[in-house]
Amino acid sequence: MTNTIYLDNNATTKIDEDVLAAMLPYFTTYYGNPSSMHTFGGQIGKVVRQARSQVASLLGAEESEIVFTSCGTEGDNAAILAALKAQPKKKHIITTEVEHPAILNLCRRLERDGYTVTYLSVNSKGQIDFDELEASLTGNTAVVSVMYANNETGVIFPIEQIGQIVKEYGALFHVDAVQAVGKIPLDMKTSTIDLLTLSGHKIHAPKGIGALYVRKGVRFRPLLIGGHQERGRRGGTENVAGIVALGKAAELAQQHLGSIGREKILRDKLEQGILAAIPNTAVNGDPDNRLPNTSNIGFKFIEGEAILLSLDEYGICASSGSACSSGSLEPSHVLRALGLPYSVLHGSIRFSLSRYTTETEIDRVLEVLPGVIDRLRELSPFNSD
Amino acid sequence: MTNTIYLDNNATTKIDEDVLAAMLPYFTTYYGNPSSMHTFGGQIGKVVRQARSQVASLLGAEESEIVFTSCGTEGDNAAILAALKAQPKKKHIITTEVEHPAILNLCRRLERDGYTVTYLSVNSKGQIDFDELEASLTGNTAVVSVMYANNETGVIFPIEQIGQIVKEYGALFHVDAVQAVGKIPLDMKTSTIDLLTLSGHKIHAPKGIGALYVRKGVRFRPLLIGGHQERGRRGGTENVAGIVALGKAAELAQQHLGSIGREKILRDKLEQGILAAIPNTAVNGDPDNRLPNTSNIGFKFIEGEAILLSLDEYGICASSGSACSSGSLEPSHVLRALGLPYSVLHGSIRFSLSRYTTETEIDRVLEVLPGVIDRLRELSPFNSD
Amino acid sequence: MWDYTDKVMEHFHNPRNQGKITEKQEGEEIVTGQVGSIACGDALKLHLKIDEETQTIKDATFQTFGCASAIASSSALTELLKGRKVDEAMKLTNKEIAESLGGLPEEKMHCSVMGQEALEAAIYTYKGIPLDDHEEDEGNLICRCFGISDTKIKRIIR
Ligand SMILES: Cc1ncc(COP(=O)(O)O)c(C=O)c1O
Ligand SMILES: Cc1ncc(COP(=O)(O)O)c(C=O)c1O
Ligand code: FES
Ligand code: FES
Repeated sequence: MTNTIYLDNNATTKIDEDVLAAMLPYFTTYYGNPSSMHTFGGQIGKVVRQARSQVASLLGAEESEIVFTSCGTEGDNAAILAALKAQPKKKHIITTEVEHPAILNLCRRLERDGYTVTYLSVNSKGQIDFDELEASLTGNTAVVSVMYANNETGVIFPIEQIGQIVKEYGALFHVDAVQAVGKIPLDMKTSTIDLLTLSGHKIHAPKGIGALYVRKGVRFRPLLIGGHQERGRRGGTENVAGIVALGKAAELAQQHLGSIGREKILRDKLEQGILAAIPNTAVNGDPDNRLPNTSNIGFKFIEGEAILLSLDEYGICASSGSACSSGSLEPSHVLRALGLPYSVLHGSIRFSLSRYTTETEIDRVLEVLPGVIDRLRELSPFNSD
Repeated sequence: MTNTIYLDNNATTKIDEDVLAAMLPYFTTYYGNPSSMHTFGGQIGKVVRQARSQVASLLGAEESEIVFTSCGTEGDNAAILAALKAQPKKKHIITTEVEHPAILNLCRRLERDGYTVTYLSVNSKGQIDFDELEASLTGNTAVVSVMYANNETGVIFPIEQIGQIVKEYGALFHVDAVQAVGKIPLDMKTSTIDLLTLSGHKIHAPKGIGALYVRKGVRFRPLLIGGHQERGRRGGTENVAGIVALGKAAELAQQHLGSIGREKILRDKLEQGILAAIPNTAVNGDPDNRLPNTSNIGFKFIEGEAILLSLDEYGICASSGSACSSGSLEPSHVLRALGLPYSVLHGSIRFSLSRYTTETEIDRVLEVLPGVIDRLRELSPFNSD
Repeated sequence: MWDYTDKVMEHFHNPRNQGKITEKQEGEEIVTGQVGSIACGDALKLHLKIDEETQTIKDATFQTFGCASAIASSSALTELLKGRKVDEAMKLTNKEIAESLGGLPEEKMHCSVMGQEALEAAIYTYKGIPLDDHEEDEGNLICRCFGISDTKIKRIIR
């Protein structure tokens, strides 16, 4: 196989070598259970505490506000369900049309269980309308869940402005920050956010670990009920190696935030290069309010899967829609929500960079892509229109 | 610190070196997302399939019957809640007094949500009464959940006899086999079990991965709702490295089942040695129907934590009660359910072996333990009575 | 695992003044204060040898059934008591016991309460004062051993 050019970092990321080094001892050497009444296990409690403090620090949170989970989906589910259980009389949920399936599919399930859900629409830039939000909020609204940044387009929501409005109505505010963490600075101390989800494998920690921020004072009911782990907020023997890895990854992410501009420069080079070299292309979403690593580009008249598989021949990894929905044949719900014309909708590709992305890789994509698009367009019946 | 003698394998286990080797490539080399539309990620699907087949093989199940989870607690929670959602009209649950907190605390929560729960009592050997089971079963019983083997005493329940009775009443049958898997042979093909939970870190795979067996035809509703992963049965990006590790661990566990007799011989040597050398001691539970690796011994007149911390000085790791309850001050609910006299209840210690346990280690425990017990008994006001 | 101080572990592994007091001279009295039971999982017998004339505790020993912090608290208590006047000893609080050990985890504070109550029992016995129960206590039972509630513990900790 050719050298892989991995531009699918919003789907999942490579584990940082330092993260791997940090977690390795907890597999075969310090494999004890932190709940144990012997030094061999008990000493693990300390490293779990350290990791919790590293994650807290990345968010500007306190250690006691961090609950380790197994993934972003668990965090999203746990947050929404906890918010509902904490306010059993309120039966209304507000979210957006462009959330991840971990929120959207849960909300659909909750509708069948008797809750009412408002799915806020977005405009062509992927932004919600504050008036629609305010009109939807009532005293019956238990929780408002809005993602910090969209996984497909990278569009960033004005979270604190939204939070201000939410707080006026006494609802809890959950933010799916799976894509934002490590890409934009967050500070819970000055935030309106009550609950925030993050996932390790998007920030160079392994799959199978995540965390939920729960603001002090917010009543919480666990999703996984079992032992006293995580101070009763998440049962199950602690995934020690994963927790250590997430801690280290959080520390590195915090350091990296300072040099995220490099990623943006490469992303812009890629995007500008594509737009300049290939006609009938456009950036999807909001070019200004965007994650620095994400570019979602629509290639008219052709179909995404065909583009991806062609790029794959060159070892270039990108995606159409989220990894979670790309098993289906439907065009992405996020792009549909933007109201994109059909000619673009099916031919949109997400490139997502990481701190490992090099300029050589970007150059290679710019070298290869025009030919790929050309070939596919030649096959297309719409091209000549 | 002295060399560790780890006799706490029912709490958690060391990761097998082969398991670690199998999982390592999936951290920094093949880190792709199996749902992706490129070879780099897509190829991961194959290894997930292989792991699924390894786990299925250990259980005598089919691949499509295995759902990967993040731990035993998630499996237990998911199984019970799925069984309830599949039969929304039935509002009764049967379980035993000696289950793990992942079942017991969930059931207590469900009682507050309007379900009725029967907690079957156990006799002094830790066995339930079939008549009590039959008297409790009604057409309203949605699920019966009985553990295969108890984590504290190692007592094995007659699962298939129980299952026969359960099936007569049309209830679903869930078995928490977290402690049984890899220690006794299981075969779902000839079993009455509908849902079965296992956890990786009890069989030399890492913490943070587990699996749930769901019999073909049993309706299942996911606990974690999100993407289409696990054929819609468990959302969240697959913990690829963990899944590969669990697959390998399952394969090794299957091989090891043939030589489990060695563990039993060491366990018996330890137990006989203790009973012979130390007066006023007794084996808790059912000496005959027991996991081959577990011995729970009551030392009269002294308290468990004091014993554990004394053993810890010699690097010997054991536990009192389950690791999950040892954060609390209560004596173990399992031992209380056996109706043990108070003089024994507080001074009971679990030794649990693994395939790594050596005869030298057992000899060392037998050398050290009598002195430890003696010293503590000298401090005790009850000793002289 | 509990976060015990080195001092706690040192007292646990090398307890001072364990056992009973059997010998006494003229003018000395031996009394015992007992709290807890085997049912509860913690019990303490505190033995004091008191010089009748000076009202001074000449010797203190213990027998404890309980966890590491119960054993360490008992051991520390006997050290604190030796040489004290009876009336001074009466004022000893469980907090002082815990402090002499460099502190105890909050969940384990009641182990030091056991020491203070055994002391109270011993001195009341010595003075012939009847021992009262702890029935007036409300709140959640934390230590079933003595019927100590969380409210009482919070009161004592403060
Ligand atoms: C019988 C039993 N069930 C469930 C569990 C929970 O497993 P986990 O810690 O992986 O959540 C355990 C172990 O802690 C157990 O022994
Ligand atoms: C915005 C967003 N939320 C939630 C998730 C789910 O995270 P995980 O795959 O760790 O469950 C993802 C990624 O898949 C995501 O991009
Ligand atoms: S033609 Fe292949 S997905 Fe529709
Ligand atoms: S005396 Fe230490 S736990 Fe009760």
